[in-house]
Amino acid sequence: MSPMKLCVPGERLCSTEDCIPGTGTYLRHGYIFASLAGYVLRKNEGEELPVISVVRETEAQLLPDVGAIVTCKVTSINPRFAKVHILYVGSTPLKDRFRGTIRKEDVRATEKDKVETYKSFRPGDIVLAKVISLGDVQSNYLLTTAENELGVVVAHSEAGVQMVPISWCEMQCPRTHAKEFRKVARVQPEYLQA
Amino acid sequence: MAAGFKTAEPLEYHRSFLKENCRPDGRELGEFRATTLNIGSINTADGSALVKIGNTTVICGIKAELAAPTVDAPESGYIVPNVDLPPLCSSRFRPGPPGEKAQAASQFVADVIESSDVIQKKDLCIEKGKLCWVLYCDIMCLDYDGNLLDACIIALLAALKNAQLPEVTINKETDLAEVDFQKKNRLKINRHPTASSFSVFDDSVIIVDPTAEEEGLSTALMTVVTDEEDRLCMLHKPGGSSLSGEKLQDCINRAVMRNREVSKLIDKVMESVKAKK
Amino acid sequence: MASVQVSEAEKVYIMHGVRDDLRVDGRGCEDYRHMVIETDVVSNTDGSAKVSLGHSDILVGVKAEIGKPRALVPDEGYLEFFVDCSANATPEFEGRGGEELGIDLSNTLYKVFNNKHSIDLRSLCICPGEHCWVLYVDVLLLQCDGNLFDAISIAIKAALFNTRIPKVHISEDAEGGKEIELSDDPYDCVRLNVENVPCIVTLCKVGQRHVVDATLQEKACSVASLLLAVTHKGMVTCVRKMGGGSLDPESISEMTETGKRVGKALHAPLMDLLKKEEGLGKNRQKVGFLR
Amino acid sequence: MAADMRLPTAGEQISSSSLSLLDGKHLVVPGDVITSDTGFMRGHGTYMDEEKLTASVAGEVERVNKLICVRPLKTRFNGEVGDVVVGRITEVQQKRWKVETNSRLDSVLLLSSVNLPGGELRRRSAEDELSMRDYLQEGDLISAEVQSVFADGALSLHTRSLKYGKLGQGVLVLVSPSLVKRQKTHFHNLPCGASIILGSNGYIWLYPTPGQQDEEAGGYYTSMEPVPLSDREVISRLRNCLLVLAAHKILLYDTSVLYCFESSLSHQIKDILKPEVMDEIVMKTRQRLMEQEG
Amino acid sequence: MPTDTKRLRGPEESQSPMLFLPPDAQILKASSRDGSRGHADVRPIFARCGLVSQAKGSAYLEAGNTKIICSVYGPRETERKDETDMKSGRLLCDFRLAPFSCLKRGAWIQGNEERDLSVALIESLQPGVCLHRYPRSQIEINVVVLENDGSILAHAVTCASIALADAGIEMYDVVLGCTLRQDGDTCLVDPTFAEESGNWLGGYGENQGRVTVALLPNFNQVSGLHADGEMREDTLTEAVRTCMDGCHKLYPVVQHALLRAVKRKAPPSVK
Repeated sequence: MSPMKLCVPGERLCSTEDCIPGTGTYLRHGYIFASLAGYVLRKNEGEELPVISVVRETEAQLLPDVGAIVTCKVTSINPRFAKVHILYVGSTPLKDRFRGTIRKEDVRATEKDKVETYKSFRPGDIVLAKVISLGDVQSNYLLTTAENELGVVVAHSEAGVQMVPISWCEMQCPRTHAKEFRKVARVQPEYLQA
Repeated sequence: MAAGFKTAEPLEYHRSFLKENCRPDGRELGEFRATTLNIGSINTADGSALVKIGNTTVICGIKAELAAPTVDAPESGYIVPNVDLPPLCSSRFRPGPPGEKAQAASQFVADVIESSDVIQKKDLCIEKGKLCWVLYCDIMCLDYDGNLLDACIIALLAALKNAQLPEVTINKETDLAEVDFQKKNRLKINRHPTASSFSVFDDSVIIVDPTAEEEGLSTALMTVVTDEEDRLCMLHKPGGSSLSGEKLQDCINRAVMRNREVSKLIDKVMESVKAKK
Repeated sequence: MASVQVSEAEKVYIMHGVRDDLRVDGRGCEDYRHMVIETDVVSNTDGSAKVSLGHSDILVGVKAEIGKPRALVPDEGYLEFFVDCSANATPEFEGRGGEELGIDLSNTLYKVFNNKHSIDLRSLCICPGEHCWVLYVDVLLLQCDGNLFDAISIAIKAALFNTRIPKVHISEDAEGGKEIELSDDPYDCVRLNVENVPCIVTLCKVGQRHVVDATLQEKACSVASLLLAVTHKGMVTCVRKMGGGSLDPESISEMTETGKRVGKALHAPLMDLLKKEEGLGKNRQKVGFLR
Repeated sequence: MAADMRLPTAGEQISSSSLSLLDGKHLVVPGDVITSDTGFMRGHGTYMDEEKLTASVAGEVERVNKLICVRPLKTRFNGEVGDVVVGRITEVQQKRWKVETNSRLDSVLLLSSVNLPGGELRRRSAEDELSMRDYLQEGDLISAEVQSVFADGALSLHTRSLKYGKLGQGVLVLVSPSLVKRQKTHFHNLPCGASIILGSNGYIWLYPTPGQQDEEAGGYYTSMEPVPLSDREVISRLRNCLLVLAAHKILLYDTSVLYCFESSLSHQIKDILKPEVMDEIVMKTRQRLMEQEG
Repeated sequence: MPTDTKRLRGPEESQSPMLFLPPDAQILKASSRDGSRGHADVRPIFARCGLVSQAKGSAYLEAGNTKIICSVYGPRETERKDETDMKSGRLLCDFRLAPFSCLKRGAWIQGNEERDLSVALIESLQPGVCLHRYPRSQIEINVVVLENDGSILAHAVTCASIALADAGIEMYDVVLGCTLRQDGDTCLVDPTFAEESGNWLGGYGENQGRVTVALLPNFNQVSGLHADGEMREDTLTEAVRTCMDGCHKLYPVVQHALLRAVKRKAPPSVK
């Protein structure tokens, strides 16, 4: 492997006629510049032009953005919404704490008006959700779990044991066999390993 | 998702290591992190030292000023230690006046100076009742990864050993002080205290030199200060779970050993600094 | 800083106007709004002035007190600045809201006067190493309508012009101790030479051009501005780039050039006005705060 | 460059000529007894003190049949249904925008009270809710009509007509709401070459007279094309004229604005706001207005 | 003056031994730069990234005896919320001079000078940071000057921009700083503390001043400009130009420090 090209912020990488700007870059006067210190990567993604991006070993400073899948921990619940801390964006852990809100109407896609937040989440649950808006001045990131793949992935029963999902809306404690309601995410393979 | 386990369930993560008698960074339970020392790097200070214990970095700078001694103790000078934890060293500290942790550390350092007699305050007197030295020992943490106190004491001791004060005489005619920067004198170090910190996990497992994360998860913290003649100068255990006498003795024994290691380190670095000059 | 909201379309309108040298209020790029200046408005100061520029209203009071010279310069007096952002100006300043801006403004004023010629500090010395005059310059913002720096500097110059420091007589008593006696005749006083006191010109870069005396709306359209303090001779005593944007070297030299020209030109009409006002003597009808 | 510095001029004493203008006006300050006759009804700006009708604000007494009100000179906007207002978006919230309209409380513009692109009678979807900032964001100016008044006095606005909506390039002038005369229409294309929206709330919008085709985008498209210099000159002159009129407390409506504009033509735009020029323009304008009223 | 109860205080009053020097002895000699370096030369700088383990990014910079350390935290949720934060992030700065960093011992409490420096630092860095990529977030820049031997603002700018890049904060360009001391017709680039304050105190000469410029080198844009003293306009313009040249000289060192830090981490796996 030839040594990869390195760059620092402000370096001109190429013209927009040669590449499409990817992450870690920005456009100015028809040229693509690096906005990060890292390795320059050109990748063909089936498009006419390769995508040029700058990557660091530690992922770029991701902030939760609209459409991103995030992993969060539920911190509190009330009848209208659940408050969470966002721990991961995609598979990148966040170093600092960001708060988010899952409103009642965003818990699931169907029968929105019958949702009860208490039967969907409990504090301490690990939830997979998607960012729908950055929120306004008063509220934080707005998240949704209204997709099959989204919802609770790890939850502990009242006995303190990690529960196993038994349907899309129930989980069971392996010790007491008590069932508890949750908005359960369809299990994804990578989460089984954890 | 091993990383996920670490952030989501940090305590469980640590326990799983301690069960195997080791720690997440690969150390044994009784092992200190690599300790390095750099002496005299700050030219604007009268004495300075930079200490690194693992990631934890602390710098101590000594500035000497002249003042009148107090009426109560006309023959002694002042030593004023302050520990600062600027927001630079960790995201847990905010800008503004020192928080509890910094205040506690300052007080701890002051207590160590007092109880160990590292410098005899009467050595700082220039003219009885008239003029004496004030040693401002400002300690700043540059990287906070646990075990602040050990680092502070090493930095303080090394900076004191490095310090040189100009000669001051009082002109008999004018009754004013005269300073001669050409003649500089070292301080007389009376005792060599060092601190060793321990943290207690789940009320039972004792580890030395905890990192910031270990400090946060442990149930009790303890710092033992001993001097070069194995005398116990101070024992600092702010609350937390209780500890048996036996365990305490183990800790003290470990602290005595640590004192030897640190003294050796300071001497070695002092030698190399002298050799350079 | 007190700020206003401006929509994108309004910004575009303002920027095109600046490009065509016709600002929203009809001014050209280098025109100031008209200024109203009055001195001696606060009777219990040693010197004071009130300046209104557009709707920015500034009151400056100067108090002379006897203090100890600084250790490093024993033969000079010194100036102290304090800017108070009163909640009168905008509710944003309520409580400690104006503190940051106030410190910012006074820090800049210290820099503006950080040279040996603005005020002859040695004339403020009474007795080297022991006593000197300390001039406390207190600035009060009564209303903010943009371009505070320029208005403040003009108000300070006017207030210093108006300042009268009582004469002092030093007498030595029998034991060699010195005694300071203030003249109790109010007409027996010293004036300051304010010829070299600089005026601040703030140039706001709007689009490709720059304007002086920007209104709050224009300020909102600008990402960077350059503050220059200029004396009547055209010497520059302080420069500061402000705002979140950058400037290319050509615009800096253009702006410096404009700033020097405009700043130099501010002094003559100001001094004329101050002398004219003084010429009116005691018969002058004081307007003060009632208008 | 120009820097005009001057000494302050003392507030002029009320001369007999200006007093004559006040003839027939009943002016009161708080506490003044308006009437002790109990046959009148108590309106805004008054209260009953021991059976006497007393003023609670400073202003002019207005009588409509048996109802007595005091109209304050300086006031916040007291909106009524149907008023045309100009306002600025201060906050984007869930399903509504907060609008600053110079009222005592922030006004609201509900998502359901605006015309969204793609047909008037569309149901508001969740996507619309999340993309509200694309239509109107903080700082944007709108013209709107008061749809209803909430119990606490806050106004609910609507823009469901093609003449309302987001405002493009132009200049906003703020005056006291009491200076804006109520008229059949508050939108005028002035013959001097610019258009004006006289918001009842004292927010007045000056803008270049639009061409014919502008309206179709539903009011959410704004042109960023430069406005010609000639139009700018007219707008800047109008802006300064509005400030002159407001400074002298002359009611604002299309005719008064136009007369003032014409009276100012002998002066450069930037000189209009100088006190002596202001006085001259105001005098001329007043004269013409009186002539016109006959 | 409220007493500082949160720190250990010494005697009410104490004086630096400097004040007791016999009057003829001089500690601050505005030494001419004989032989060691030319008037337009910057001191060789040494810069390294990633020293503060707890921070997202950090840098240490040494220029002569001036020593500065800087760490960057964030982006994290803003503490203070208003509309402006919705669209772009904000920079916060805590600038400190260690008490032992100056010839005369400094106070612990942040003084006006430090506040002024932090405002100047933010103004100089802001144009270089892609703040719009960090809506609703704040990025904290903490600077500690360990030893002040002149030109601290300029070097703090350079140091902070390295730390920002090391933290992986997206930037339009690195920001470099350079200070110049004008003394009559001579100008000294990157002055030491002695040169900075040297003649200043006694000098009533003409054309005295200090200029600090922050530069985005790839765009040749000036992001920060601070000057005081009293200078002719042409001197000032010339000084700005000289400072810009000084900044450009730092670029290779900064580039090298950043690339070294990138290389130290393993290269990304090419997927």
